Amino acid sequence: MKYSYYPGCTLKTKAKDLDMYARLSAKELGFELEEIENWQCCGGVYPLGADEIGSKLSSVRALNYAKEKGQDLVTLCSACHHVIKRVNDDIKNVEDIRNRANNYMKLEEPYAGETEVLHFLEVLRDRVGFDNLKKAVKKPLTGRKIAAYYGCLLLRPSKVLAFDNPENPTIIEDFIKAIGATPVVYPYRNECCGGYISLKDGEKAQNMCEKIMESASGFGAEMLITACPLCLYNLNKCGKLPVVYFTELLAEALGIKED
Amino acid sequence: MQKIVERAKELLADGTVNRVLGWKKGDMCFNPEPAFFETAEDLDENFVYGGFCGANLSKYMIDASKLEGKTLVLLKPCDTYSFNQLINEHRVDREKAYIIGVGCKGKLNIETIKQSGVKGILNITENGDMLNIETLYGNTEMKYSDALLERCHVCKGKEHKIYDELIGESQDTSDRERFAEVEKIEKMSPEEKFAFFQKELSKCIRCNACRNVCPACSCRKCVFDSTKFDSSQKANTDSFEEKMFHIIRAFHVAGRCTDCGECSRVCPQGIPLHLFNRKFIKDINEFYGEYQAGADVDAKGPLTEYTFGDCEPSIVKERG
Amino acid sequence: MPINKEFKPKIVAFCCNWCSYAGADLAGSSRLAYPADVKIIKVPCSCRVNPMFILRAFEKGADGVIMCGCHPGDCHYSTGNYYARRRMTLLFSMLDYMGVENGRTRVEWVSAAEGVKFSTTMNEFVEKIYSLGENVRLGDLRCKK
Amino acid sequence: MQRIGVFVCHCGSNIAATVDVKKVVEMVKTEPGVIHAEDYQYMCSEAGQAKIIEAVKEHKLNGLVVCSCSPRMHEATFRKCAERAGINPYMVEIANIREHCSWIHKDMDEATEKAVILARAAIAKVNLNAPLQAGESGVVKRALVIGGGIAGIQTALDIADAGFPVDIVEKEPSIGGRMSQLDKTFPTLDCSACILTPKMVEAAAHPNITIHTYSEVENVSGFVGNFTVEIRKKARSIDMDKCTGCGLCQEKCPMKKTPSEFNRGLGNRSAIYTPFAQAIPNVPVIDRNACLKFKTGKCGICSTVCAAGAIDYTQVDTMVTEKYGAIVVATGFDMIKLDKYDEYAYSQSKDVITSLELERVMNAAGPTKGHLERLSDGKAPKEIVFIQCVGSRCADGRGKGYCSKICCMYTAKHAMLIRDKYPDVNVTVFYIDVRTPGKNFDEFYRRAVENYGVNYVKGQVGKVIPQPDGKLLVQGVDLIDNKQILKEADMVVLAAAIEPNPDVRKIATMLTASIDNDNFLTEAHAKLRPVESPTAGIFLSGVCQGPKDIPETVAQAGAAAVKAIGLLAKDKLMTNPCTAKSDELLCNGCSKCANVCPYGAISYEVKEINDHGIRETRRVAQVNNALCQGCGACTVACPSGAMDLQGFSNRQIIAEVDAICR
Amino acid sequence: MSTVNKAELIKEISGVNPLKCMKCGKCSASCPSFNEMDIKPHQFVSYVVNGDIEALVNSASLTKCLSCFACIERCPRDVKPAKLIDAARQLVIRQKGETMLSPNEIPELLDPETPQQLLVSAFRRYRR
Repeated sequence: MKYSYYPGCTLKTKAKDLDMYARLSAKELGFELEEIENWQCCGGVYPLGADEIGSKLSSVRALNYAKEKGQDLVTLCSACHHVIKRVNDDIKNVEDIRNRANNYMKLEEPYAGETEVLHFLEVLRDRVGFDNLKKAVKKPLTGRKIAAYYGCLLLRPSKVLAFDNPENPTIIEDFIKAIGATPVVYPYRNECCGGYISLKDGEKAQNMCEKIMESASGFGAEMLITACPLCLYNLNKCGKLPVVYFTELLAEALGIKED
Repeated sequence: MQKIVERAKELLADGTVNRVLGWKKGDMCFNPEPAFFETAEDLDENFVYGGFCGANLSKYMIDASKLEGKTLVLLKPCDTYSFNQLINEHRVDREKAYIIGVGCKGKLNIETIKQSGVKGILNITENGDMLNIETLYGNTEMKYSDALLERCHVCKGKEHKIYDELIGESQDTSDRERFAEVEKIEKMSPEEKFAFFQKELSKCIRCNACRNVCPACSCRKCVFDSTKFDSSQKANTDSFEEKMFHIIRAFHVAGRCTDCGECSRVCPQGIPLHLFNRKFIKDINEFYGEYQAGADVDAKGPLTEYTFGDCEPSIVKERG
Repeated sequence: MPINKEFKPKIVAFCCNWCSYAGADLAGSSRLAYPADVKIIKVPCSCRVNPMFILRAFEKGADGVIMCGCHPGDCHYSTGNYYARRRMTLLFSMLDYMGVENGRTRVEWVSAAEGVKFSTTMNEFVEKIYSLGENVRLGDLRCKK
Repeated sequence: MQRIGVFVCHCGSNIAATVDVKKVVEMVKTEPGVIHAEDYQYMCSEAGQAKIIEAVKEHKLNGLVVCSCSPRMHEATFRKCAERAGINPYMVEIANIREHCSWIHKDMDEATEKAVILARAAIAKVNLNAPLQAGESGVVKRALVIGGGIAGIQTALDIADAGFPVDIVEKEPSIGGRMSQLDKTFPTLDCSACILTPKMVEAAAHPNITIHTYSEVENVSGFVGNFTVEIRKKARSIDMDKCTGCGLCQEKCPMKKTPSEFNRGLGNRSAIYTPFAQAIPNVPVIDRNACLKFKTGKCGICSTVCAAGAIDYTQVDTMVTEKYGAIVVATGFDMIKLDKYDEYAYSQSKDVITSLELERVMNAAGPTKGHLERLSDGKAPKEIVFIQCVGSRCADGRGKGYCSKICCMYTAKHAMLIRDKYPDVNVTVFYIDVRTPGKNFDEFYRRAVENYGVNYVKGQVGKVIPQPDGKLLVQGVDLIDNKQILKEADMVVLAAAIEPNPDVRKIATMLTASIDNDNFLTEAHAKLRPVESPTAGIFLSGVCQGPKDIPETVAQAGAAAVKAIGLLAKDKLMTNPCTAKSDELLCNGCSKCANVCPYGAISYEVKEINDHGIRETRRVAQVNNALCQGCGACTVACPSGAMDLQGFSNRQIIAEVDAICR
Repeated sequence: MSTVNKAELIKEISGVNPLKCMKCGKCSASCPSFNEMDIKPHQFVSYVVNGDIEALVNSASLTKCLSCFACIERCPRDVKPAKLIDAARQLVIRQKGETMLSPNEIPELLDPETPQQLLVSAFRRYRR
């Protein structure tokens, strides 16, 4: 099975681990991530105004690339996933945006939202299956108490993202179970880490991350995992518990992480 | 075509069906007509299926549903919408039909060919994407796609909506905006609109071909022939009558018309009658949400449904 | 537009029995005048009005046709006016499409308590018909001697 | 050919001052069919009517046109007059030359001309009138009540007291419904069981009431006055005649781990059970999904211990078919599922409960024996937060668009009861609006605030955050203070929206009763016929029609009963003769008419039609005159013109149009 | 541009119908930046309805909203307050060309771990 893969800017730089372990694990699990040629930055945030079009085009290009290859589009970074998934939804459902985007793109066949956008976690859950993942695990992380940190971008708005229950998600907990560890459920796992505010108001972001960390450790977590480089950055600054990308633990459990 | 004949013969032979509803050769290559076949010989001799078999056979199934045993009916993708609509209205019996969905790559319009200046046509054969035309004055050729019926340019798709089996490949031939013609008229001034329809409808000779071919116009007795509305058929004395006739006809099939285009195809005067039906379809789509008659066998239909928030009739004025 | 003094329009008003006909009665008992050109036909419900009646009126020389019913939501038969609303919307749109002036047709929801609305509506409508003049586009000229 | 008489009324000077009545008489005399025309001062007077009767006799008239005031005024008068004169009342038409003519026009010529035209239209119509006969149909003197909650019980009692037999069909093993689950009731705070149980007993003992519990309506046919209903009595596995209700079987049953429906899953029950102690009938049922005997074939303890020998594992569902004249729907409500409201941590914490669950917690017969305690650790709470409008007034697709109406009041009740019994417990209520329209309702709510110190905060809660120590951190907003609030609570109570019982859609379909998008049954008229369904003979009782509290439910139950009694008291139903009629020769059988009929009056029959000598079997529409109300929607939906409305036929209306446009 | 037009523009950019709001406050109850905001999430709606756009665009709340979508997710009326504040931010950027972040400021805000994502999203949020 081959997927078109959109890594995004951060995965090429600060979040190389997130990317590398994902590719390695994918191979181990029997699917392949084919990086889209000449992908452009998704913009980091979903374009704000209902009338904006230009900033959505890079997503449309990636989506159309996958469509032409006849593949589903897999993302890894929460922000890229959020932006691309929402743009795809716009193209599918909002005629005006679809028409205007296609006017710019001048494609042979107009793009109308045909591509399915999947987060890597969704591939694990819906395509590979957590049961199969469990079977593939060579070094189960038995006894480790791990808390999932979802953040905002994967879950909300749930009508579009349709990723998991926005207020009580379970996908990463199920993932943690599949790799043999014990998931720690805590109420702040879908609260905001502060996001971009940390650039100019680090203190505010720190306060928010502390609440998250406190709650997680209060419920007995030893570490946090996440899918988002910005969340990881903000949480790490707070420093209470270690935070790693979920792909790193995946690779570890699959026995392919080099020490 | 041979595949269809072979399969039809098989189904006749094993008793699955008692007859076949298809097309038989006409006196010219371009006017095959709907016909029932009951024997293998008849099929071998007279059956034809080709680019000129535009006729929608659904309506003939109303009568066939009353006959003994099953009828094998050949339906093109767009015909299946009509057939579904007839099931919806209990006019045909699904159990009495064995449906072979036949492939369709668009059907031909002899008028288009003639209008391109070809005269004295003797025979037309299909050759891939081209048509070879033999005429009294020698041979010529024309692109298949240039000779399509209007309805094929706004093809509803290559999928059969109902069938028992499929034979042959279909193709979506749409290459025009379905409502472009309607929009063009909508943009005219009232005077231009009036002049346009006056001109078109004055050609009407009230031959009733449109009514007779229409799969939605399947009433046992047409209101124009009944005394219920005091609107019995009269000879047309001025264009007014034709306006009434065509508005009423279009209204009667509004929400039920699948846009099969048969009315325009058969009109001997070449009146674009589909412009009436399509206007209603466009309005229904705009006012009440996308609706395609015949796409869903169980649909209630836009004129027998409502929502609390429907637009008011004054929208016509507001829209200008 | 110059108003033709000779022109006496024929205007047919279909009124449902439960709301609009009663609204017209109220206009009457409140002495709220409107032109005599309007003639009312009582129907049980606006959903009884067949588009063919409206076309028939035009055929026979009517210059305007108005239909009145209960307000949506208040239909005596619960749902009749909803169907009527769809039917009339489509019919009017078609007439407009064919170049018949859209001011010649109108739907108004008038309750039994809206005598004033009935009267104002009729005054407006008649004025509109005067401004449009004689209906030539959809009339059978033989009927209009 | 009609022989028509035209009678022009002066109405004193009301008409005659503006309309030249003499001229009208002259002008209409030449109209086709008119044999006689005259005018008179007051046509509606005895003398005027005598003139009409005389003229009918003298000129052998068979049709009348009265030019007078509005038909809404005197149509009935003139129809009766026609009847006295020996002609069919439906051969009368009124030309309204007062309200629609003389009263609104000043110019005599203009008004006279219009009066003539209106008279001509009426004459043209009468020319096509046909005598119509109001039909009659019988009434089965028995009522069915679907649902055995307080609404159904009250309706049944009222009908039964009026002397008519009533059957109650209840799908649960006992009647009692939602009210039996409540602890106290507002605004008087009586104990719910204390006021409900006597009614249940009364219903069970009433000679006119038959109760079918553990039963469901399976099929309904027929029409007003004459419904045939099939009722499925589910296998109870107990012989109701033998059981003494001693309760030993429940005590000895080894399978005690099934969540109790009655306690909203907060406690357990045995596989053989009565839902609650005061159940009527006091006969248990065996839950075959939970019973060891049914699952494995082994056990049978209940049978062994039953001294009466009432246990019968071989029982099967039985069907009862009964005829009814009237049907009352009283299917009630349930709370919505809260699976889409996880921000309130309902599924994450045991200490977040719904208000109905709190009722069970506060009830002495409930899972905590009436002690207010946290369900997670049994500790007494010190801080309780109530959250209003959970799933009510939502337009986001998660909840319901409507206001559930009862929550403001029951929350005030809960808050007050808690503060009364446990003064050391703090109670905070987050609300959007407090809605208290009802007798003594606002006073009740104010008492909660003023006398009991309940802390009402205007604002909503964004999230309930379970803490590692088991507390619940409530993050809300106080819109008056414009502050975000973080409050530590021990318990959170959610006022979940109520929704109609999900079974009601199936029942509405069987009854052809209309139902809205929220699954509430639609009333015949929002203002004037609030307890009747548009489908004749179907009445609505309680929350199935819209959210209601107990007093309102009981009032509506009584109203529905009166409507049903009014129907059952009649021996014959007169049917409106102006009904739709289908011409079988023209009918296509396409169902368009049935699609628009609001009364389910049109059915289809496959029958042999003799079409001008050709015999053919086909599907044709049949109008049930008892159900048809004569709106005419079907006549326009009919593509072939087969469907027509008697008294307002296509030809009649067209004749009027023609006469006006002439 | 008149205030009425600005209000209309905000509605257009955001695609939000503020009249759907029933003033329940769930947005403000959910907002993680509530305390930093001068105009609170539930008030955005009234400012737009009343046409007080000037106050809205000058509000500190513009940069305090984290776009965490909690208010959008939980709003029972589908009003989406965050979209209104986004629209106001757009209005400022588009009409006044104002930015709230200058590239000159950047170097001192950086640390070795700063991910690209942070810079990209901050730039998109603070300026165009």
